[in-house]
Amino acid sequence: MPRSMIELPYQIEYLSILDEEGKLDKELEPDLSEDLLLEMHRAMLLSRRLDERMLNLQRQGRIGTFAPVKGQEASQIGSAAALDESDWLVQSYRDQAAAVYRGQSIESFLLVYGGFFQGNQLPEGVHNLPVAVPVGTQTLHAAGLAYAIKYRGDESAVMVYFGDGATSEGDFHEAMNFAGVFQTPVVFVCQNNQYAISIPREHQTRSKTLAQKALAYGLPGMQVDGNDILAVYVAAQEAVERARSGEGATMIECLTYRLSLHTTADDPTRYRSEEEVEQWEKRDPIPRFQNYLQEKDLLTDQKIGDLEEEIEEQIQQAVDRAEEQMKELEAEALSMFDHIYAEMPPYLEEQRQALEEVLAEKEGA
Amino acid sequence: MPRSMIELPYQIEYLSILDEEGKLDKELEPDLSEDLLLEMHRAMLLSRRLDERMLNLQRQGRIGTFAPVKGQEASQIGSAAALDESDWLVQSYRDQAAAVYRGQSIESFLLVYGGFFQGNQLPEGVHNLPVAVPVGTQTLHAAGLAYAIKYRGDESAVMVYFGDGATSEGDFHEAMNFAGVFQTPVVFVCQNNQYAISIPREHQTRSKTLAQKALAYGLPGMQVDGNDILAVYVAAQEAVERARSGEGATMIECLTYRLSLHTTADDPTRYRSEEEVEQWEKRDPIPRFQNYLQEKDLLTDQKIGDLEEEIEEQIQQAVDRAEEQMKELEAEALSMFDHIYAEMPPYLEEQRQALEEVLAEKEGA
Amino acid sequence: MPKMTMVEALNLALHQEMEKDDRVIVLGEDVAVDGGVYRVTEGLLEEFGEERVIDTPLAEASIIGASIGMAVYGLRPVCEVQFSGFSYFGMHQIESHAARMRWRSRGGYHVPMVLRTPYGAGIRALEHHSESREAYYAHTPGLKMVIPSGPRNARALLVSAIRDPDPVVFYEAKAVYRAFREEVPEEEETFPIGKAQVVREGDNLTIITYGAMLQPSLEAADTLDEEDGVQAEVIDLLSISPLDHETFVNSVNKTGRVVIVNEAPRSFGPAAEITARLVEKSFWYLEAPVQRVTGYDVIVPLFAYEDVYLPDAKRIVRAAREALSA
Amino acid sequence: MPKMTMVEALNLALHQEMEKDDRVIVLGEDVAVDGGVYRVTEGLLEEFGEERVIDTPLAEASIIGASIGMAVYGLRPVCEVQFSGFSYFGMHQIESHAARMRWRSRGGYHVPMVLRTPYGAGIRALEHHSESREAYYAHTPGLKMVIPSGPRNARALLVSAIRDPDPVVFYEAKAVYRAFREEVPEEEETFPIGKAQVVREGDNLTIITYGAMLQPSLEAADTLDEEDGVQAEVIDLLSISPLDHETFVNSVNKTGRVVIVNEAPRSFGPAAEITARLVEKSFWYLEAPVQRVTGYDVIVPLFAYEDVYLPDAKRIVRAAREALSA
Ligand SMILES: Cc1ncc(C[n+]2csc(CCOP(=O)(O)OP(=O)(O)O)c2C)c(N)n1
Ligand SMILES: Cc1ncc(C[n+]2csc(CCOP(=O)(O)OP(=O)(O)O)c2C)c(N)n1
Ligand SMILES: [Mg+2]
Ligand SMILES: [Mg+2]
Repeated sequence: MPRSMIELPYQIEYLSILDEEGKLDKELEPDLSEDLLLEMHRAMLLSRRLDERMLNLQRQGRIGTFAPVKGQEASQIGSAAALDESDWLVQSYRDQAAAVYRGQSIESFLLVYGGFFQGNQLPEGVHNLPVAVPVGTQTLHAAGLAYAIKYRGDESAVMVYFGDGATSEGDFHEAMNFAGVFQTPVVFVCQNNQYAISIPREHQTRSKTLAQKALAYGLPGMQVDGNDILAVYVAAQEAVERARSGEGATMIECLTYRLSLHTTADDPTRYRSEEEVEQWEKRDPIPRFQNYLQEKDLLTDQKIGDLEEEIEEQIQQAVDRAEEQMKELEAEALSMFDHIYAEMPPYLEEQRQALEEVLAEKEGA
Repeated sequence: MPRSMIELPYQIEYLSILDEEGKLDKELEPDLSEDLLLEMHRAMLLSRRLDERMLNLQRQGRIGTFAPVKGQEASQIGSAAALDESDWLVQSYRDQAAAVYRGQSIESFLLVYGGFFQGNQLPEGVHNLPVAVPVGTQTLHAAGLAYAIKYRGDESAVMVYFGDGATSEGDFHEAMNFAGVFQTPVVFVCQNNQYAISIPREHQTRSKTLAQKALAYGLPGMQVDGNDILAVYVAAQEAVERARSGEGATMIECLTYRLSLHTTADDPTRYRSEEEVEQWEKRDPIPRFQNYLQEKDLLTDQKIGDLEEEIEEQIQQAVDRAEEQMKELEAEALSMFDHIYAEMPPYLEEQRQALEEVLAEKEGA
Repeated sequence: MPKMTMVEALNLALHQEMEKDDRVIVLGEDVAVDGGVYRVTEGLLEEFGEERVIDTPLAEASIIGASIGMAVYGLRPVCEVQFSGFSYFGMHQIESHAARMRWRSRGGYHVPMVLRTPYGAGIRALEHHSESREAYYAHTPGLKMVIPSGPRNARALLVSAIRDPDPVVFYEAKAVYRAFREEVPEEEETFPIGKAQVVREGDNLTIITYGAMLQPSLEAADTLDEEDGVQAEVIDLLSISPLDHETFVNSVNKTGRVVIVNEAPRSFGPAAEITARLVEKSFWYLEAPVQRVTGYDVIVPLFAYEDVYLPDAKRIVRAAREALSA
Repeated sequence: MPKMTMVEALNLALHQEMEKDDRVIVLGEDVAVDGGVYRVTEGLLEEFGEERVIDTPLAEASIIGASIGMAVYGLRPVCEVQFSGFSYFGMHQIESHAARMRWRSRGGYHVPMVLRTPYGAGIRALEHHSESREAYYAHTPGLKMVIPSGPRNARALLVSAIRDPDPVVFYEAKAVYRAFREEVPEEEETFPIGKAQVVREGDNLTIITYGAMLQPSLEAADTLDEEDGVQAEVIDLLSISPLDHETFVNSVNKTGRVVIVNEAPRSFGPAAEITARLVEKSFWYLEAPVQRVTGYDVIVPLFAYEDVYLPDAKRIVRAAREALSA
């Protein structure tokens, strides 16, 4: 075949179930339990309110910089909901919605963003990795974790989150390739929220979709409406199944939008228009899903009102606990020497003592 | 379109013109001048003989480790021949065939592999970058060079060589993406010689072709018979044209084979079978092209014999010159302090003087 | 002379150099439309266009690696890595190529690039946003490593770095970015790379420091003056590599007592090299052990404890008294 | 006891640890089918299978990054980077994650991985195959950095490194790989990480060194004995971090004179930290300036001049005489 086209094993699929007008594709509608539907709804709402509260706290100087989830709740909760407890979630810095859904406490995030590393201690049995800030790096941990799971003959899957920007990093490439070669049970979930700080998706890469990057690794890739929690759930569920059954890795691109700031240090008006944001506000994943649940008679305005109150209370309690803990922890600066190594080497012990003296002197003064 | 396939802008093409049986696809046969055809033939033969000679020198301990080209001559010469002098070649450590074709001297390579960095000095006007050993890294230099060319409004193209193994490195990914986003005039030429040291191509990545990796960056990718110099030339020529005319980057995967050792430190019998090597010997690019030229009456056995002698003589002279230079350079150890910076900082000057004393003492002893 | 923050002064340097020399181009994440997350590159896009002020994909190795290619072609790329904590993504490009291209090509090509990157703690940031790893670069032959301490020298050094024919890693102290203003002349100023500066004279003790640590060092010098009647000479290194030992050796040969202050972790850090040079050059003048006041050998804590982590005037004074009492 | 090269001794350690503990797995480029380019992993594939002895794609960041993930899941990956000159490709994974996971998770996860990698000059190799950049790793909190000097301690230290609960960068001197044989017991031996060893006793001078530089240091000690009647104490650090200053401080407090030998470039290199510790701990015992005998601050030359570049017994003797004459 002197000059011919080569056929590739995969094509890139697009999936949407509940569209932004609220139109439902009945044939694709997943059969989910009432409990799960309401749990997902609650988790999205909790994340939204937590964002708002944290923004407030940040503006008052009570916590530092953080990255709001707003707009991406469906991408996170829809995908995380496809995981079992024994599966692993490898998160980045904008994934509080999923992390809390998977069992991390709200106050742990408040502590971390309040400047206390103590918040990063995970509860027993929660198989999340702590927040990875360096973009894209966590994809490799996921690939390795998944290799270990496979080696152990365990049946868990690993899900890893990253952004549109992260697909440009070499680590993403290497992780996809590693997962492809060793057919490890990873689900690569790209939250394509259209921006990497100020850089729009189109400027991040010339490829038409991010999902098609999977083709470079001989892996299946799928693009879904990331503001449609049903579509996200279905895609994630399929990918998790693939992973658990030994068929290897999948990449899912969730088309979504960051409705808020990149972080609290960011001013998005410098790089995007109000109109664009308004367009995407109409696609907000929460009202869309809420309407769906109301039409299914699973939610009423009254129930939503109660839920909002309950969530407010939950957050308030977490804030109170966190602030109390922060006050207590203030005096624990010496803990910066903990957990550098399993055992403290002598030179560190010396430095720790030196700091102890400095602190004692300050206290004395 | 709730669940649907996404159409991608590019597909992956395969190209072959003169196949391993010597069958020529007349329709695709490029119209090349007699001079160019003979020049390409000579360059391939020169490289083959140089390989043999260097292997000899290495076995005698007269030079150190190097990486033979054998088997990949068509991939290198076919692609390099598509470049003009004003274009740039960014090479790796197995690209002597192309580098010499583009004007680097044989003795410069002998010097480098003889342990003398002085060999890396390029002749005026030769737009090659020196050998880059760290796999894949050079692809980024090519992307940046090409950006600069575009910025300057110059019409040159940049061609960068790398192996099948190199496609696994993050740098390759980042370079392709950079070139895609900025539509820089680069031709990415992958010499897929089926192995990265002992790792076979199939174990390097799960993708069916390497060429399809271009899809991840929204770039055209093409797979060619890399032992068919006509196919390589045509593909390269098209890609160089694309580059020069502002249409951006292309990736070409040359399917070829390393007929010799990875480097002189390698024992390929540990990881591949004799049968496999024999299979590929039948596809040797040189006899194939030689037959083509003979059928075109551009070469005769007599002419080939003369050419072989001429090449032997050329190599011999280079070896003589190189060995002479090495002898002279032996006393120039202090030159290790040169070219670290444009101007030698005082602390280095001090170290240089210290070494001078040490050397003087040794001489004295 | 207008009074400027370090951010404004760096911005001025970039504006002026880009105006003067069309080989100078700026690239990095969010440097164009957004003007850089610290606004150091603000306004450059508007003035010089997107071909010269380039928002790159999110990939540090490519920012650095592509800059090397650009520099080889004759441009003078000033690339930004958004935080120094992410510069290790391109460490292989820096070590293997930026630092070696001149050497490898025997002077045929060179890499006049500047890698600008904010470093250091003190601004209540996230993990990876507070490190000081200048020692990695200072230990790498073929690189220069510069760390200004204030608006005026930042501007002058950035101009010099851009004009330098060799690759310069240029650390910008986040803690200094907007901490204070200084008069910065509109007219061009440069400052030689590889030269330190005596910023306060004194006969009793030498404090050697740089970057964000200059301010607490000066504060400590004031305290020592007021409370101990001790005159500390304070040396601002400005260049970490080449390291100008002549300047600090001269000082120590006069004072005999020395405190070195850096916020990087202590072990295998900059203060070690400074100590070693002093031992080589000033051994017979040293009247007391050299005191290192540095970051501890721990991960820089999240911000609740960063003030405790960072060397401050108190710790410097303490160390000075130690040196003086020996 | 069989006499082994360092390659064989390392291979023995891997075999035995893999037999004992199924958490131990080996990964890297060409480590399985090929047995490693230096054959350190030879025979492991045959014995333990391809799930435990993994030929990876050609990508160092992924070798290191995936190892981190494996370690978090409870495995004990021993990954190989084919040459230390290519380990910077994964510097961000090392600095940002391997070194921090324990800290970040407050002990919830840890990364008991070993990064094995051949380092150093002396074997007529290509560019990037002769560097010594242990200072990068030693300067990074959360990492351990180990460099054995011969077959027996290489085996013992590798076993200790594999069992260590924290990430260990394990440099293997190419120049020592097959340079000589030593008796290595079949029975298990370990050696504590963070401990140095006095390998030759002496009262007049201390030579502090490690890795491939131990041999020329011992040679120099012999020369000093024969030609000068000087008894040099030679200390083999074995661990660069944690650095066992107690051992060398004790020695220097006895001898008062010291030569430090490392093949890394001088500036900001290991000898600087050793000097600084001595200044802190042994200042009043030092009778002469500390002498650093190191690689020069240049790119390691291609092999024609590598013997000139590398510290050798002559240069060490020279420096020792300098120290003794002060
Ligand atoms: C390696 C690295 N480079 C730069 C940064 C600074 N930074 C933080 S977030 C971000 C943009 C990430 O974009 P994307 O991957 O799309 O995720 P998003 O923030 O949109 O969720 C950048 C550049 C970083 N954290 N890590
Ligand atoms: C970054 C890096 N890692 C490892 C090596 C050691 N090494 C040299 S060549 C090679 C294999 C390269 O394979 P490929 O890219 O297919 O090129 P080929 O040698 O087949 O031409 C390896 C692993 C290197 N030079 N650079
Ligand atoms: Mg994004
Ligand atoms: Mg290959």
